[in-house]
Amino acid sequence: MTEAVIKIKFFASLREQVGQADAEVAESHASTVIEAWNSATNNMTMPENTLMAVNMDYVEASHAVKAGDEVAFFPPVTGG
Amino acid sequence: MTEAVIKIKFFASLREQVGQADAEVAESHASTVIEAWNSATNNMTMPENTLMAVNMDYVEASHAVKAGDEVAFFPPVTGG
Amino acid sequence: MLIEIKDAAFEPYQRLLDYQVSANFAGKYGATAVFVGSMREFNQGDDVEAMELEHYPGMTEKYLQKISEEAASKWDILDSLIVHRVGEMQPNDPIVLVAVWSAHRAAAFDASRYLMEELKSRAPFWKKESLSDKSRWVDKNT
Amino acid sequence: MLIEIKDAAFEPYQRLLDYQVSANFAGKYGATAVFVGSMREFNQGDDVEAMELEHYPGMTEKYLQKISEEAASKWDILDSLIVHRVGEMQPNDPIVLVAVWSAHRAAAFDASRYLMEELKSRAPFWKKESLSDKSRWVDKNT
Repeated sequence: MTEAVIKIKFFASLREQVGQADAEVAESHASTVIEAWNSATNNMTMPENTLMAVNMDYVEASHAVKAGDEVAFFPPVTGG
Repeated sequence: MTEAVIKIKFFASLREQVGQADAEVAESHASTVIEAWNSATNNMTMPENTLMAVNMDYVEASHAVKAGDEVAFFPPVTGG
Repeated sequence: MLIEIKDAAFEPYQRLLDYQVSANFAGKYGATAVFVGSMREFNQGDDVEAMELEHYPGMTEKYLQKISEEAASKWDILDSLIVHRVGEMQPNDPIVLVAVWSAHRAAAFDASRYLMEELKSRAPFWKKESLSDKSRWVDKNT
Repeated sequence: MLIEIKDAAFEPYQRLLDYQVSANFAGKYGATAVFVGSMREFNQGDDVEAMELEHYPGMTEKYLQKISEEAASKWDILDSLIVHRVGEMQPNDPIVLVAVWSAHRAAAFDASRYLMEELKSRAPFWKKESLSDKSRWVDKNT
């Protein structure tokens, strides 16, 4: 069932450190953002200052996630 | 002797009120900016907020003037 | 209010001229405040030969729209434009254009600076610099 | 650092493009802050059909130079440009262009705003508006 997964994205230096740009986590493996990170990265330590977004809004690590959500992890932004 | 006069300039609304753009005042008739105004305008009352410059630098009404100086009177500036 | 993400070089002042024609607000504004950020050929003491700008498609547009709406609610402005480059770029290339139009200057000055500060802290863009011997991610905004 | 007084219409963004080519500082600046003041077709509730901008030749240039030097001493900027229109103008005509180039954005933002505020309070320019039935001097800056 494709609906039962959480989509994960990594950007920039974090994408390189994690070694993947995209991942999927079963809903049963993660009920919060930090649990989604742990599942997608095989419990890699999250770098300090990592930013997190759910469905393209900034959130905290304790934010709830559910199937169908897009969860993104990235380093501090440096545009402009 | 052209060297013995103070050159006077009026700008914008003040030029229209005074009725002249340029004037000359004999050095013997004015030792300060306000005396130059009084001599050039035949003792017209100076409008509030009038700005004064001697040789293109802002000054106060009590500033000294001498022959060869260019003394300017104008209303608040409105450029930009 | 317009947001554009460009994956090729753009000329900010030409873009402004074109935008002003299309926006059809001639005579309505007395103030235009513009900021252009461009790529320097040096950073942190090193020569930079090229740069790659990565972004998060979708979230980028969402946040640029969000900060544009915030600026429009905070200040009395007529319009705003944000153009941001992504992809491979060379020294001197424009990276970002922010422009704000208003009747009087204070709103345009305040809003344009707000847009830039918020863009720098919240819009998901990341710079990777190519030096002569290596590449590196820029790790914080200055 | 350049000061220009123009007695005919000018296009500020084209002037910026030309200036940047002549200034030969490509790749040295990361920030350009620009302000353009232009003539609105209304003021104080009235339609304005035309405007005359008088100035004090000599003192104008002296004060624009003075405030440009003050900005360069207060902030770490690479260059600045001020262009100001005088004479007869029509609604939507650009009146003033201020541009500041710097390595980082704070100096460009601060210096460009300083130049505009000082220009508005110290540079000897005066506006006279033509309405449909009369003309009037603008009596204070907003």
